[in-house]
Amino acid sequence: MEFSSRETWTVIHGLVLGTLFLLAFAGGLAGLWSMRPGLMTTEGIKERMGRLYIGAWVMAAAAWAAVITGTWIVYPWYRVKLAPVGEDAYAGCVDAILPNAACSPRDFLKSNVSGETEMWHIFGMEWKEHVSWAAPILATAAAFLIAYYGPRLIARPWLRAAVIVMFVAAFAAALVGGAFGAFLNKIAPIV
Amino acid sequence: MEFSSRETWTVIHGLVLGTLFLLAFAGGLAGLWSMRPGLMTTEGIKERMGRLYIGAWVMAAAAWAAVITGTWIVYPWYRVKLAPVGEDAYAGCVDAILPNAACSPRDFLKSNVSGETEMWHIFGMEWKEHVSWAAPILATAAAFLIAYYGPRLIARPWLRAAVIVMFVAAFAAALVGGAFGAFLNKIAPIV
Amino acid sequence: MITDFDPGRHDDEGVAPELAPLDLADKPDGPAAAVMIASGLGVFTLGLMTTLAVINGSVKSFLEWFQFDQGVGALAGKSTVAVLVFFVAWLVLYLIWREKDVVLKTSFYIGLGLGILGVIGTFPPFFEWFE
Amino acid sequence: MITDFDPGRHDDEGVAPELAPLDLADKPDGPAAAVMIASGLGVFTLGLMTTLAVINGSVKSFLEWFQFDQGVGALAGKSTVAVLVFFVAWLVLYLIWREKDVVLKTSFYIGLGLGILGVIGTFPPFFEWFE
Repeated sequence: MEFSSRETWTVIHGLVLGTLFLLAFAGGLAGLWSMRPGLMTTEGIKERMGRLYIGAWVMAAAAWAAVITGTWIVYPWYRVKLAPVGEDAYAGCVDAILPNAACSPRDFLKSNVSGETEMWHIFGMEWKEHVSWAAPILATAAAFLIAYYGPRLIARPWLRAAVIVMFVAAFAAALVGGAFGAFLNKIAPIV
Repeated sequence: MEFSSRETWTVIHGLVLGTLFLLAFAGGLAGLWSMRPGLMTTEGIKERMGRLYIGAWVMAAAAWAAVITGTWIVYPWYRVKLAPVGEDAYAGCVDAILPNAACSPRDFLKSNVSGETEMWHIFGMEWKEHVSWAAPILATAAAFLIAYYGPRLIARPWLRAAVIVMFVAAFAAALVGGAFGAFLNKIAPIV
Repeated sequence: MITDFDPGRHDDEGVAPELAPLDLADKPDGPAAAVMIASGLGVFTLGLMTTLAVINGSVKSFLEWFQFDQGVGALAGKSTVAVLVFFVAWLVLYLIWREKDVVLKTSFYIGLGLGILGVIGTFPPFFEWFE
Repeated sequence: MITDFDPGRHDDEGVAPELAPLDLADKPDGPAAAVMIASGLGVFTLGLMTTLAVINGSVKSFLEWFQFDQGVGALAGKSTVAVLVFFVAWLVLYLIWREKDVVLKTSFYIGLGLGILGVIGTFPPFFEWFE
C-alpha cells in the first residue's frame, strides 16, 4: 500500500493543496463576510482578525504551492511526447486504454484512441494550465489588502466588497484549475 | 469531451459533494468558533446564525448524498467479481495495468498484479466504506444541536465545545472516506 | 440525570447580555441529550455490524439481504441498520425526553464512548482479528 | 486620482464605533491601489503571453527559454513573466504611492478590467482564433 513518486506528487498538488485551499477559502470568506459595522464587538474583532489573516495567507500559500508543483512537476509528465514513431505522432497510443509508458496523457487525449478526447486537451488542459496562475496572484493581493486594512475594512463597505470580489475571483480561477485537473486525471491519469 | 455514466457518478460522489462538504464544514466551523460571549452584537448574532444553519445543514445533506451515492451507485462497480475463471479468482486480472472489463477495482487490488496492492482493499477500502457512514450521522446530530439551541450556544461554552467535537468528528470521518476514496481512485479507478 | 424542565436553570442572558434583545425561549435539554446518545448509538451500531458480519455468517447473510440485488453486499445492511438505529433511537429518546432536562455532559460522554467503540469496530485491523 | 495622504478623509470610527478602542493608525490608500492594479496587470500579462505565444513563434521560443530543460514548455515563461510583472508592478507602484492616497474605485476597476482581459486571453476559444 504505497504511492509511486508521480502519484505522491499528484496527490500533493491536487488533493492536499486543493483541500487546504478550499478550507482556507470557505473559512476566510465566512470571516470576511461578517466584517460590517455593528456586527462585532471590539473583542470580537480582535478574535476574528487573527484567524482571517491566517486563512487568507494560507489560501495564498496553498495556491502558490499548487501552481508551482502543478507547472514544474506534474505538467511535464502530462505533456511529454512519448508516442511519436517516425511520421506518426501517436503511434505509441495505438490500442491504449489509458496513458502508459509509450503514450503520455497529452498524446493519449490528442490521439483520440478512446473516443473524442482531443477537446479535453485543447479546451480543458489549455485553459486550466494558464488560468490557474491567476489564483495565487489574486489570493496574494486579497491577503495583502486584508492584512493592510485589517479591522478598518469594517468601516469601508465598498472596499470590503472589492476584497471579496478578488477573494472569490481567486477561488473561481482555482475552481477551473481544480475541476479540470480532477476531470483530466479521470480521463487521462498521470502514470 | 464528455464523461461516461460511471465517471459522472464518481465525479458527483467525490468531487462535487466532497467540495461542497469541505466548503460547508470550513464556513460552519468559522461561524461556530466565534460563538462565545462578548464577541458579537445582537445584530451580529442574527446575521451569523442564518449562515451557520445553512452551512450545518448543507454539510449534513452533502454527507448523506455522498454516502448514499457511494454505497449504492459507485461501490457495486468497485466490488463486482469479474475476474474469476474456474478456480482462479483473479484470472481476468492477468497482465492488467489498471482495472478493466474483466477485472474490477477490487479484483485488481486483491490480485496484486501491479505490486503489493492488496492492502489498499483490505485496509483502505474496508475502513473507508464503513467509517464514512459516521459522517452524515454526526453531521446531522451537530446540525440539529446548532438549530435547536441557536444563539444560546454562545452562553454555554461547554455545549458549544461538545457541538464542535461532533462537527469535527463528522469531518474526520469524511476525511478518511474522502482521502482513501481519492487514493483508491488513483490506484484502481472505476472504469 | 433526568429532571423536569426548569427554564431558570441557566442564566444565558447573564453570561451573554447580547442575547437579551433576541428574547429567546428557553428549551429543555432532553432533545439535545437524545441526539447525542442516538448519534453515538448509530456509529456504535455501524462498528458492531461490521465486526459481527466477520464473526457470524448468518449475521452477514442478514445484512446482505438489504442490498436488494444492487451488488452492495453486507455494507447495505450495516449502513441501513445503523442509520435506522440512529433515527429510531433519536425519535424514541426525543419523545421520552421532550419536556425534560437531561444532563448533557453525561449524555455527550455516553455518545462519545459509543462513537469511539463504533469507530474501533469499523477499523480493519480490529475486525480482522475475528476472521 | 492621486493626492497627498489625508488621515482625516474617512470617519472609520464614526461609521463603526467598535473600532475606536482598537486605536488603529490610519493608512494611505496608495499601497492598496498598487496591489489592485498590479494583480490585474499580472493576470492581464498571463492572458497576453498566452495569446502572443500562439500568434508569434519567436515570443513562444522566448517563453520556452524559461523552462530550463524541465519540459514545461512555454507555460514556464508565461507564468514566470506574469508573476514577475505582478510583483515588480506592485513594488514600483507601492514605492511611488506609499505615502499617497489613490482613488481605490478607479484602481480597482482598472485592475478588474485588466483581469477580465487577461482571463479572456487564457481562454482557448479566444486564443485559437490566432492559430
